[in-house]
Amino acid sequence: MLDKNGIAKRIAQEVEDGYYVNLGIGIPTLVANYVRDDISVEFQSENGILGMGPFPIEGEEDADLINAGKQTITALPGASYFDSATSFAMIRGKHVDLTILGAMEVAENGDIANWKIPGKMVKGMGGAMDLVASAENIIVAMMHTNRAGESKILKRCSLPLTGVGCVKKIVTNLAVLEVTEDGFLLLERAPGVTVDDIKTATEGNLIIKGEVKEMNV
Amino acid sequence: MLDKNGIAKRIAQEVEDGYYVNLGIGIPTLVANYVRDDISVEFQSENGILGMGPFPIEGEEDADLINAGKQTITALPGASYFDSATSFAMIRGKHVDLTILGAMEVAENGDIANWKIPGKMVKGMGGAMDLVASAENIIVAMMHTNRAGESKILKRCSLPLTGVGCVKKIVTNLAVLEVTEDGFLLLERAPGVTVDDIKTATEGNLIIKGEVKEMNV
Amino acid sequence: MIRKTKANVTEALVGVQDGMTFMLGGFGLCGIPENAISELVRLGVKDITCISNNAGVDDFGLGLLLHQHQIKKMVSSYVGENDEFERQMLSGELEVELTPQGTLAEKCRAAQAGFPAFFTPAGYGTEVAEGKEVREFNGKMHILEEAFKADFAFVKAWKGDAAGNLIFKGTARNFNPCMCGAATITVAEVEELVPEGELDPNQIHIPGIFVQRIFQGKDYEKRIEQRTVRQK
Amino acid sequence: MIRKTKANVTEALVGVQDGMTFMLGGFGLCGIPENAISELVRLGVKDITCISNNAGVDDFGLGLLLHQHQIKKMVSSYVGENDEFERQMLSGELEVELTPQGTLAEKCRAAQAGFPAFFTPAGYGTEVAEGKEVREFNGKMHILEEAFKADFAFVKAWKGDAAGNLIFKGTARNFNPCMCGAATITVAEVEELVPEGELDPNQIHIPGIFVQRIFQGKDYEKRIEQRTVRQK
Repeated sequence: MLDKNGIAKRIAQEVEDGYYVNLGIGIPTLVANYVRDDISVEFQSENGILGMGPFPIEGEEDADLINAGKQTITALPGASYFDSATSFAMIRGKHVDLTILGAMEVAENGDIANWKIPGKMVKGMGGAMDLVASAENIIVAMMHTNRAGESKILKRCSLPLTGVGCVKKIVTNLAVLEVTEDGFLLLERAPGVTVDDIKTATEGNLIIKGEVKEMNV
Repeated sequence: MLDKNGIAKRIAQEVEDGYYVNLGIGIPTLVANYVRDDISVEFQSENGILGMGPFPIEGEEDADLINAGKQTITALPGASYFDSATSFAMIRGKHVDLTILGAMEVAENGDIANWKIPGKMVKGMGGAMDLVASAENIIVAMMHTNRAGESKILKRCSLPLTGVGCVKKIVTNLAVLEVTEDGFLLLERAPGVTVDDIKTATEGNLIIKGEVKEMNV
Repeated sequence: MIRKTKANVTEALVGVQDGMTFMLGGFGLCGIPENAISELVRLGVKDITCISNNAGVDDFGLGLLLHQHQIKKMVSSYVGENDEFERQMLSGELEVELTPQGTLAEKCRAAQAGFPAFFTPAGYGTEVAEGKEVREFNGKMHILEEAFKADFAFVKAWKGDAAGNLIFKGTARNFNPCMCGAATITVAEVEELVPEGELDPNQIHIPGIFVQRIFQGKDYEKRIEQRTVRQK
Repeated sequence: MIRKTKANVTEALVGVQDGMTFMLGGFGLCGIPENAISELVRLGVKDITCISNNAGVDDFGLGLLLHQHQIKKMVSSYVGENDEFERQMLSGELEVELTPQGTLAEKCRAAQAGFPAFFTPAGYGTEVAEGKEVREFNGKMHILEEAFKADFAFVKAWKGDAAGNLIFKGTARNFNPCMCGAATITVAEVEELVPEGELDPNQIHIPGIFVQRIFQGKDYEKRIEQRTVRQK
C-alpha cells in the first residue's frame, strides 16, 4: 500500500520530457519532488506562474510570489508571470500537457467530484472545473477509500460533479486504474496489495485482464 | 466652405479634457494638430499604442513604431504599447471616448458606409466596423458631396454598410449635422456657405430649426 | 485638467454606496487592494456584492467586511480558509455564487473588452451549467457565460503613473489586470506612484485607459497565508 | 531533452505543406515574420490560407507569396496598398475573407485561449454578419464569431529565450501575441535569442507555453511603409 508520497512517486513516472504540468493542491503538489531530473518539465500554477521552483530558503519568502495553494515559492530561470485570464488561456487552450489533481469521488464513466459536500463543506471549485473540462491528459491522485473504508472509486458519483467523462487515469494508494468504456481497467497494484484487496475497495466495475503487475516505485 | 484642415479644426472643438480619442486615416488624422493645448488628450491608434505623439524628427524614424495609417510616429510620456486584442478591448469595451473617422456615405438613420465599392474597390474595413459598432461618440469627417457633385449625405446608404445606426454627428466641408430620429439636424454652416447650399448638397432629410449659426473656426 | 491621481483612499473611493457591486483583485491574500478594503470597512457600506476569486481569511482581506456583515453576496471560485464565511454561507446569511476560476477571470475580461458573452467548456454537466445555454462545438459541449457588471473595480498594482498605467509584481498580478476597465470606475492603488514618462511603455501591463483613479497606497501588510520554506 | 530552439528558419518550418492554414503576425509591414515568409517563398508551398491583418505590399511581406500565386485564400481586415492583391481578388483568382480587425484579433485569441465562440457587436447589420447568429444583449445586437483554426502561426518578436518566452517591441507587437498558441504549432522568430533566465519573468509578453519553436532570425529589413517626419 502506498502513502501519499508513494502515490506522488508513481504519478511522477507519467511525466514526460517537455511537459507543462499543472499540479493541484495536496498529493499532486508532492509530484514535483519525484520527477526525473534528466527531463525538462515546467510547472504551471493557475494563479499566474510558469516555471515554478521549490519553496524559498527561509528568510527569502516573497509575499508576491505564491502558488495556487497560497504557499510561498520561487521561480526558476525561464519562468514567467501572467494574469488569471492568460493562465486559464493556457489551461482551456490545451497548452498544459498534464493535469494532476485530487478527488473525493471518481466514477467509471470518468466523472469526477471534488469541490462540494452539500450542506457541509463548500470550499468551491477553484480552477478544477476549468482544468478537468479542458485537459486531455488528467491523472487523479487519491485514496482508494474514505476513512470509513468506503470506496471512492464508484459506479456513479454521489457528490456534485466537477466535470463529466474527463478522468482517464487514477493513481490511488492501492492501484493504477485506467478509465475505459467498460469501467476501471486495473493496470497495476501497489506493493503488497492483492487484486482481491482492490476488488473489495472498488465499487465501480473493475476490469482485470491477465496478470496485474506490481507497481515499480 | 472648409478645406480638409478646416474640417479637422472644427472637429477639434469637440475634443474634451481627459478624452481618449481614436483618429481614423485621412482628415481625422489632422484633428490632432488642432486640439487645444490646455487640455489633456490621449490618442489611441488601434495597431497598439496609447499616447501617440507627433511624427518623428527626420532620422529618428523607428520601423517598430507606427500608427494605424502605417506612418512613423513617436510616443509621448505616459504612453503604452499593447497587442491587437487589448487594443480592441479598449474600443469594444467603450473605453475610447471619441472616435473620428471618414466615410463614403452616411444615411439619415445613422448608417455609415466606408469600406467597399462592389466590383471596384475593396480595401477592407480594418478596425472601422469594431469602432462604429462600439463607440458611443462618433464624429464623421467627410466631404458633403463626391467629385461629381452628388450628395454623400443620404436617405439610405447605397454602398455596403460598415455599421448601422451609429453615427451621431457629421462635420463636412459645408456643415455640422446631428443625426436625429427625424433626419439630419443642421447645427452649423461653414463660413460663406448658405443654408440653401447645404440643402442642395444634401439628399437625406435636412432639418432646419430657426437661425443656423456660422461655424467659429 | 482632468487628473486621475487622488490624494488618498478616501478621495479615491468617492461614490461607493450601499447595494453596489465591487470587483476586488487578488488571489488569496496576494495582491489584494488592502487600502480599498480598509476604507470600505471604515465607510461601512452595506448590502454589497463582491466579485473576488477568494473571500480573504477570518481577520484579513475580505474577511474584514464579512465580519461586519457588509457583504450580501460573494461571487468567487474558492472560499475555503475562512470559518466566518462558511458559517454565514451555511446559515443562509450570505449569498454565494461559485464560478470556475477561469470563467471568473474571463467574465471580468469580457466586461473589460466589451464582449457580452462567450462559450466555455468549464462547468458543463455540473451545477454551474444550470439554467445556462449549452452548445456543442467541435464535438465538445460548452456553456454560455455572460460578462460581469460592476460599479467599482478595486485593484492593487506594484507601480503606476499619473496616466493610470500599471505594472504588477510576481503572482500578485493574478486577477488585478482582468478587472481593470471591467467596472464603471476602476480604482488602482499602487505601492509606488511615479510621474508620467518614468515607466517604459513597452513594459506596461495595463494601459491607463482602463483606470479612472489611482493613488499611492500605504501601510501594506502583505500577509503570507502559507509560509513554506526549505532548508539551505 | 526536448528543445524548442531551432538552428535556422528551415528547421523551424519543418512540416509546412500545401493546403495548410497559416497565421502571420504583423500590422502592415511592422512586426511581420520576415524570415518565415522568405522560407515559405523558397519552399513554394501552394494553396495556402493566410490569416493576417494585411497582405503586405507588392514586393514585400505577403506580397511575395501573392506574386508566386501560393495563396489560395486570405483572411484579413485591410488589404489596400497592394495592386497585385487587388488584381487577383477582383479576377477571382484569390479568395478573400474580410473580417473586422478587432474580431480578427479575438478569433486568434479565442483559439489561443480555448473559446470556441464569442458574441461581438462588430459587423452587425453588415455583410460580415451574413449567415451568422445574431443575438441581443443589453439592448444591443451582436453576432456570434468562432475561433480560428490554423496549422502554423508565424510570429516575430524582439527578444526571446530558449523556453519560448517572448518580448515584443513598440507597435511591432500588434497581432503577434494574439497568434501565439492559436495554431497547432507556433514558430517564433526573434531579433535576439537569449538563454533562459536572462529575461525578467515580470516583463514577458508571451509565456513560452504558447510557443513550440523559436529561432534567431536574420537580415531583418524592417521596411517602413509610410515614412513621415516633421521638421526640427
